[in-house]
Amino acid sequence: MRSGTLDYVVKRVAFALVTIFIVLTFNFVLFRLLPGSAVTDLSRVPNASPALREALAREFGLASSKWDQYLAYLDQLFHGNLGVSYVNQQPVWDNLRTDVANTVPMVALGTVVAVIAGITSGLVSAWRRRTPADYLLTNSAIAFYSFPTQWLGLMLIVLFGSYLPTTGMTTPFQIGGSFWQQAGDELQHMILPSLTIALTLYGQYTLVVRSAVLETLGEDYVLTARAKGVRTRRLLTRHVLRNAMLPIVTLMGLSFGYIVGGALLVETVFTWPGIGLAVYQAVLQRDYPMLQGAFLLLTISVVVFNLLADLLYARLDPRVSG
Amino acid sequence: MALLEVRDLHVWFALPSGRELHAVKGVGLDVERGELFGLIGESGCGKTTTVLALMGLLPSSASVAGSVRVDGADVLSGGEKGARAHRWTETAMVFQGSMNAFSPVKTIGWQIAEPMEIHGVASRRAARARAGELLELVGIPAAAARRYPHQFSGGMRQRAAIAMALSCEPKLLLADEPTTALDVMVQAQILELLQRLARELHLTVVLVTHDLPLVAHICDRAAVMYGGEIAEVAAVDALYHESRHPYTRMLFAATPELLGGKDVTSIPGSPPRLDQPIVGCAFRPRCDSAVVRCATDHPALAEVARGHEAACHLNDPATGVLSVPDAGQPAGGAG
Amino acid sequence: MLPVAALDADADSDARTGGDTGTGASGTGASAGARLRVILRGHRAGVVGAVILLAFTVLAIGAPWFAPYSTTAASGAVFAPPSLHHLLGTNDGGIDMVSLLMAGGRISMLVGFSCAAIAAVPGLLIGVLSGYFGGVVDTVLMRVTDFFIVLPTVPVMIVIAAVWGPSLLHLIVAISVLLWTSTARVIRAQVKSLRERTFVRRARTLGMGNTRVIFRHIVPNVAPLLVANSVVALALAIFYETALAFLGLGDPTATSWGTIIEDAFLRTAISVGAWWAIVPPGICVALVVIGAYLVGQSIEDELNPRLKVAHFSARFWSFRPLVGRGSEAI
Amino acid sequence: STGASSATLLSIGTGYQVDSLNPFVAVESTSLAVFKYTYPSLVQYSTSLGIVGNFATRWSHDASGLNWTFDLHPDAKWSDGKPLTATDVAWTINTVLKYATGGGAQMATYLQGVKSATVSSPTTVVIHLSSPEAALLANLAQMPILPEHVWQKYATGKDGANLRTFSNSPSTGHPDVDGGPFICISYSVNGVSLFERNPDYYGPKPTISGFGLEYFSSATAMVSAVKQGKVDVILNAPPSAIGNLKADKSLMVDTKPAFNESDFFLNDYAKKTSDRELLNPLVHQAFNDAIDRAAIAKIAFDGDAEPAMTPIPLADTYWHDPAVKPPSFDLAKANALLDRAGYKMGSNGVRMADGHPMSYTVILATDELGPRTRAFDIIQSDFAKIGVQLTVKVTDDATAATLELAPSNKFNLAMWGWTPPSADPTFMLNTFSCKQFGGWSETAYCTTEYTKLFNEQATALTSAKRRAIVFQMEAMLAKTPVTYILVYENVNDVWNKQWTGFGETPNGLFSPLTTFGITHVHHA
Amino acid sequence: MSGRSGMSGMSGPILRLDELRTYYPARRNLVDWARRRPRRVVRAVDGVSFEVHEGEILALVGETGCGKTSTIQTVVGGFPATSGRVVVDGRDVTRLSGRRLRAVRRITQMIFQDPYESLNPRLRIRKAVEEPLQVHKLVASRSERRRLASEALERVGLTPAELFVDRFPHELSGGQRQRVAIAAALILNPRLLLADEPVSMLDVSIRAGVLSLIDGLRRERAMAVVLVTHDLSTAAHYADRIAVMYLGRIVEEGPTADVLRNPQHPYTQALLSVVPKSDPRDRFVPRVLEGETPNPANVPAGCRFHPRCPVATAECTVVDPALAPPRASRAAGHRVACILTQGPPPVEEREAAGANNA
Ligand SMILES: Nc1ncnc2c1ncn2[C@@H]1O[C@H](COP(=O)(O)OP(=O)(O)OP(=O)(O)O)[C@@H](O)[C@H]1O
Ligand SMILES: Nc1ncnc2c1ncn2[C@@H]1O[C@H](COP(=O)(O)OP(=O)(O)OP(=O)(O)O)[C@@H](O)[C@H]1O
Ligand SMILES: [Mg+2]
Ligand SMILES: [Mg+2]
Repeated sequence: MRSGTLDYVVKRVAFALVTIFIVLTFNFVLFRLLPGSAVTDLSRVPNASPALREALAREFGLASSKWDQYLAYLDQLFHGNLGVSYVNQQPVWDNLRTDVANTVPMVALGTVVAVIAGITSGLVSAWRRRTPADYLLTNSAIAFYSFPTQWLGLMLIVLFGSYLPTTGMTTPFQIGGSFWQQAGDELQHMILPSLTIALTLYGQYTLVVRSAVLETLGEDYVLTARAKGVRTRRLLTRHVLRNAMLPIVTLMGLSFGYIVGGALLVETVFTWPGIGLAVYQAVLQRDYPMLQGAFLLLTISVVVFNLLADLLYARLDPRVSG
Repeated sequence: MALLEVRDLHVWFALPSGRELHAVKGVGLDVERGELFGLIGESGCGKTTTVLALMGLLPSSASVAGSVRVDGADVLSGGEKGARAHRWTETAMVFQGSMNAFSPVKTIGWQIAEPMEIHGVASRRAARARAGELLELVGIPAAAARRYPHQFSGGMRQRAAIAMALSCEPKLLLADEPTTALDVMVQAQILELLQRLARELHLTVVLVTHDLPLVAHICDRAAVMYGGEIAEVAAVDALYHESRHPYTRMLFAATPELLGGKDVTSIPGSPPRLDQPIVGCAFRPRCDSAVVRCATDHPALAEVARGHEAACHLNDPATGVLSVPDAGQPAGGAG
Repeated sequence: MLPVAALDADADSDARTGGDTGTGASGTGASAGARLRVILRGHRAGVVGAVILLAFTVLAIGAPWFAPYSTTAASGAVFAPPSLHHLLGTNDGGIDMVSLLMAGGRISMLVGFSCAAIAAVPGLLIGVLSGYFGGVVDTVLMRVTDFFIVLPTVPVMIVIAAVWGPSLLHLIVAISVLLWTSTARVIRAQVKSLRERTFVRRARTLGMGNTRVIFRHIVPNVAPLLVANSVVALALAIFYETALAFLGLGDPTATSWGTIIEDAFLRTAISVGAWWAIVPPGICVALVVIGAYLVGQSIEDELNPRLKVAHFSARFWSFRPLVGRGSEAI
Repeated sequence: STGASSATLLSIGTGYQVDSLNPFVAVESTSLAVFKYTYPSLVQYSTSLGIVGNFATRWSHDASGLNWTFDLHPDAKWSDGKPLTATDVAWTINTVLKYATGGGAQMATYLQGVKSATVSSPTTVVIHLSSPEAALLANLAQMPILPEHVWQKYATGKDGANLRTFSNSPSTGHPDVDGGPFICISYSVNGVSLFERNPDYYGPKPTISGFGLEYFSSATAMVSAVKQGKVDVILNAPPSAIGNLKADKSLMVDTKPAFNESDFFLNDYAKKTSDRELLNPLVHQAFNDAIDRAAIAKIAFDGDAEPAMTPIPLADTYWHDPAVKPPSFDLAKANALLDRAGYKMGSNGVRMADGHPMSYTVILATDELGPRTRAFDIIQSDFAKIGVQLTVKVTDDATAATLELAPSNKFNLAMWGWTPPSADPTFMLNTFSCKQFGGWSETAYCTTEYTKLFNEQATALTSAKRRAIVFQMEAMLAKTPVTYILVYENVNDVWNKQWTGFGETPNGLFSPLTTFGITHVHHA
Repeated sequence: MSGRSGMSGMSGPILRLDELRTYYPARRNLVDWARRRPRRVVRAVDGVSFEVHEGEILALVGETGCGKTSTIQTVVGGFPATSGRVVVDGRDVTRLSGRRLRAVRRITQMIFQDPYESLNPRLRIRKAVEEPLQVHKLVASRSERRRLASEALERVGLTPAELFVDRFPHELSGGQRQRVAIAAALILNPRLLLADEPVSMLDVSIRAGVLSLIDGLRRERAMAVVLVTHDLSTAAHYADRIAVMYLGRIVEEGPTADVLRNPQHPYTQALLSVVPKSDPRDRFVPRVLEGETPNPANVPAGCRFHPRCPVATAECTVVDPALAPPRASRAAGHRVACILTQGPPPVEEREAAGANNA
């Protein structure tokens, strides 16, 4: 690794770490500044006496000073402990683990589809600039970009609800079945939620890719490549796309935060038992430890993805290494 | 038969407003094998457009008419696809902003080897080896092939661009202001290189520049362009000493000399707008010796001496006046 | 002496100023109106966008006067399909959808405009300070901005809205808090390049103070960019408002397009087939977002003329045989 | 949509999660219903809301009413084959009591007045009370009996906190140790939980092989699912979908008055320092007359509710006093009452009380906002006509609770709702007793007379006598109302007509009251 | 063209640089930081001294990156001087601040290379020209400001001014823009004009117009001009004196004719040899220097030119020569920084030079 690259990597990683630390603190502050403090919410316990509430408050460590709580919180986090859900008294991490496992394939499928479709159509519409194909692709991208995610999901239910499953991850009461049957079933359930994510992202990605490609098409090295006799396909992929990938990678890294938000809405619409739905439930139930844990997880994953995007950028762009 | 034969070349650009910009207006050129040919003119007069048209490299908004023959083969009539077959194997090009002529994410070696691979001139392996040799040829160590463009200085990039242009052993090399962005000393290095290569490889070179002295010393013949047209074509010596077009003459007069000590006078006004039709001679508004006829008649390029053509009514005996002051021996010379 | 009406026709000056030299209307003689017409012609999409935005703004402002029915009392049957009386039918409470959409637009546009306006302040401030002063100021401000950028927007808004409880004000603040980052970044980049532009350097060597340079030379030059970003922020705010409302974090006492979608969703408009209760609010949001996008994009295209050239595209130059002229020249 | 193996599997869609499988933790009514089906309880309700046996076959008490003896099913077994006996009953009761202020607090509410439990034989358990408790059986009907051999290791320490940390959910391949008609074999909060028939169940064997509960985060999806036959039953269909569902020939829509009620209430705290006009009985009556309950039921609740008055819901037929009727909506009368109270109408149309305008903020908790905000709109416009200006403040539940529940008591008016946990009137009546100040009393209503009656009914030994006292209390609350019960909501359970044999209750057909809801369901 | 510097020598120089140094801090990477290497610097200007007198044009020429821009930017305060003195009209601006500094700034004006960039695209021409007056709060009344602006525009050949004042920069050609920039610089009646490659972005055909304008103005108002250019022909044609810069230093300086006809420094000689001549018949034997443009972050020891010098000796690698009169030139003020050519001229030549000077 050249010293420039090392420089860059160390800086990016350090920044990611600092960001995560700030996120941790922000997270703590945000949740300790809530009105209707966590203690009052223990009034969920019917007929609770003040003594009991106090006991519970002690159990959740809410009685000590904020600073001690903060240290305890960091200590707990350091040991991988995100606290205990108010609602089901289970460690937040245990609750979230399955949720994350459910969310990842659905979101990943949608994102991958969106990336592939977005890059293709962005590339094609930039290359076919000012032709009917461009107008079609660009306008549909703008439309998909502008539809509210949850609304788009609902529309898909309207359109495809009778052909494809619209709720949950599996056919509820199908017991047994081979692994492949189950996988096929899960994939079927995944189609609509993933499609919703894919479509919203598709719009955004197409527009981003289109403008990145347009900008690249104006670069002199494209003219050079054309002068060299490079054919269309190679020119578009090796020269144009390869360079346009630089802004695209950065923007896609940034769009991870957007994906997380979209996943939340999509999971609510399709009752996909993932982390988004968990956040939704936690909001409804004021399950602050869950909300806090999920929020932390989401934020850190966004930071990590941005970091990965940055590192990928460094790999793609030799100029980074100075 | 000349290596490059251009006949009545026109290029129009469709503007967003719906209008058309007539950037090249009936240019005709003959460049002989092994010749170093210069194309001079002010900014915006259509030099780049002309050389791009020679390779069919125009943007989609352009439409072209006329014929371009390289080594007898028609480049333009087959459209982009037809033109592509001639690119780099017959005609190669060195661009002005060599800084940007290389993709920043690929190594120099890769980019030099690419045309050899895609034209089937050499296998991938051979192409890489050849890329190193080419770099050596232009005075860069072969090992530098593994480096990226941003790790090269401007001069090195320009040399690499030349190496890249030579990769498929083209017959014709088009160099569009190859030294404009460079420092004087580096410019001298590059010019020396071009001259050497032309000599050693029997290359035919078309050198586009707005720098008169440069053409004077590198090229054998040169064409002066004005407003999308050729104003004058001649051997460089004739251009300077027996110029038959006021524009050429005024252009020389506007160029300071290191030790000449002549008066330097600028050409008043600015070049014509090419998106509007021009009646008469395009240079008339700025010309110091325009006559009445210039306002109405468009002067055609005509032979005024052996191997010397000019598009000026003053050369026409019918105009009656033929007193072209010689820029080479300025009347009010150095004080 | 240069002729008065001289006008550069060279490609260089085109690229630099993003001007439309060659279109003929930018000359001295051209009136402002003609110039505007030329600009508008190059930005048809932007004009369409502006018209959409304007129309929705007018409808929002005029809602109390234009709305045909009350938005709190039933004026028809539950989920009555579109008819002459109710052009878009009624919702689950028998309330006229057209009236509801207009009232909803009022709140949604209010949220949009407020958020865009609020977010423009830190966006401009941080962008200008960071870009102009650079150094430590830049580092600190940009780290702060980066931090806000990596925060996942919707979850943060959820948390903030959940923390403070649902109200329009909280919603606006929650959305604005995260909306300024892209503006700040874009403006910073622009200011950074402006700062190195010769006319700014010239102003500084003239002895002009920083404040004056910023207000006279920097801000006017980033203003179009700020407008472009704010228009997009407006759309995003409306977009986020629907998301928060959908999650039950909107202001339940203020009808917005978001709460209309939420209501329709909660109250099963879809499963009973009442598409008219759920499709139109989504379309409204989409139209505003599209309008804003088109306007923003047009402004940016105008500012970034690099997009005007493409050295390569699916369409190629055309070969035009010369009719009647042949090769008589030469 | 389901394979052959699930032919007798009943799929149920619900909009409420099973929040936990641990009875010390769970609060959602879906969870409590699950416990009814997976754990034994001594007694339970019948679908007509009478108390019938469950694990207990017979019960009796001595003359003092302080010692109750329960005879239990013999030869009962837990699902892991271990014997299910009186020891488990006594252990559960004694453990809950031991940790009543710690981990057992939640279950302790079912053991009001209970002192201890003793085992007199493997099939006999005796429960000892400290004072007579009229609601004992109703309370016991809600209390799940847990397997001692599974739970005892969590009943440790000073506060029994571990009782709450045990997740009690089946891990793959290891079903829960259950003793009710069904065994939980898989569990997912936001997904599907599956329950299988318990072959060793002591009572009448379920007719279905099992059931599944699917959680829907969207009512839309839930309604679509039942329409498309993806689930057999949906619980609590939203009112707006009822018309459409009824039109579907394959579906049965069962609309029944439920225990749920929506209310509008004021702060009656006697020692409050501001807005004391709200303590004026004339105001209480005027407000009562100015609420258009019929309009609220029709418009806000889409007609899927009944106008209400007494806090004991209509569905609770035995305890609901039919004589206490909602007043007729009468703005003139309300205006007259306020005039009589001396609160003059100001020029701006708002009455002045003790020098300040009668202008109040109404606190609205966010849960189930839709109908309630519409109800507020109606009340607001009517109150404007009697010179009372209302504005709304929406808060989340926790904040609303903080504001409304004594001792903070920082509000004037509020809207919320109740769902009584059982058919016993104690819970609802209790919310108006003086000793609930600081507990469940929202209004801080407190009269010695009422409290006396409350104590009397709580210890009444015959239900007839108790009923008379309860009716007296309902009438009393109606006379100077501080809580205006607006409507009793309906419950709309929907099922596919290929099924029949559901046992419905006012809590719906999947309720914590009884095991008869779905145990005997079969194909039509 | 020689003989134009007749006005110098009457009073003190209007601009005097005295061992001026301008260093830019170089970015330090992590490895350097970890190894505690000292922060490196870019020695863009590394000990430059020269004088410019009233009515004189001094051309500053040299390769790209040799520090021309940095030098004049330091004079106008664009960059802080690291050491040395910048004396304008007898006052050292590196020690001035506040009002006194502004007074000096007022008489020092600058023209930038890029006419397309030097005007704010959103300001009308009038505003751009008036701006210096406003900044220095020289004229209170608006009408007076307008009058001065029109006057300045007409002075640079934009007549009638009314046709230009209300236009935006993009409505002007490059040459016109550069004239506007000059007008804006002239409105303060500067005594020193610093022009950083004022015509290199302009077309050959109109360069002469702008340069003649500057030339005319300095004659008419005895303005001193520092003309930065990389085009030796331009320098030859317009400057009274030429200073050749190499890697942050002036390596040769003297009257134009002397430097051109009798270059002493090997670098100057090489530089002159590569300038192509318009006449194809002129002898053109470029003596092209090998190697890359040098890097001011890494200045070689000894004579900074020695690595590229065709005639360098062993001594050159250790001795860093100062400017001194060359042995082989009798011209006054001709100085060179090369140990191989320095040295006192023969006595008779010195006398001749002295006589010439008087
Ligand atoms: N893609 C294009 N679309 C429209 N007009 C164009 C395009 N490219 C060039 N032109 C116009 O065509 C004319 C000739 O341009 P060209 O680039 O060939 O000039 P040039 O002589 O190479 O100038 P320079 O010295 O500035 O490179 C100019 O007026 C220019 O504005
Ligand atoms: N702000 C800066 N920070 C760091 N280094 C700089 C800065 N400005 C200039 N330099 C460096 O200082 C050296 C001298 O630059 P300067 O611009 O003065 O040269 P120049 O002679 O004007 O060159 P050119 O002919 O290209 O304009 C160069 O190596 C340049 O890279
Ligand atoms: Mg060109
Ligand atoms: Mg410079």
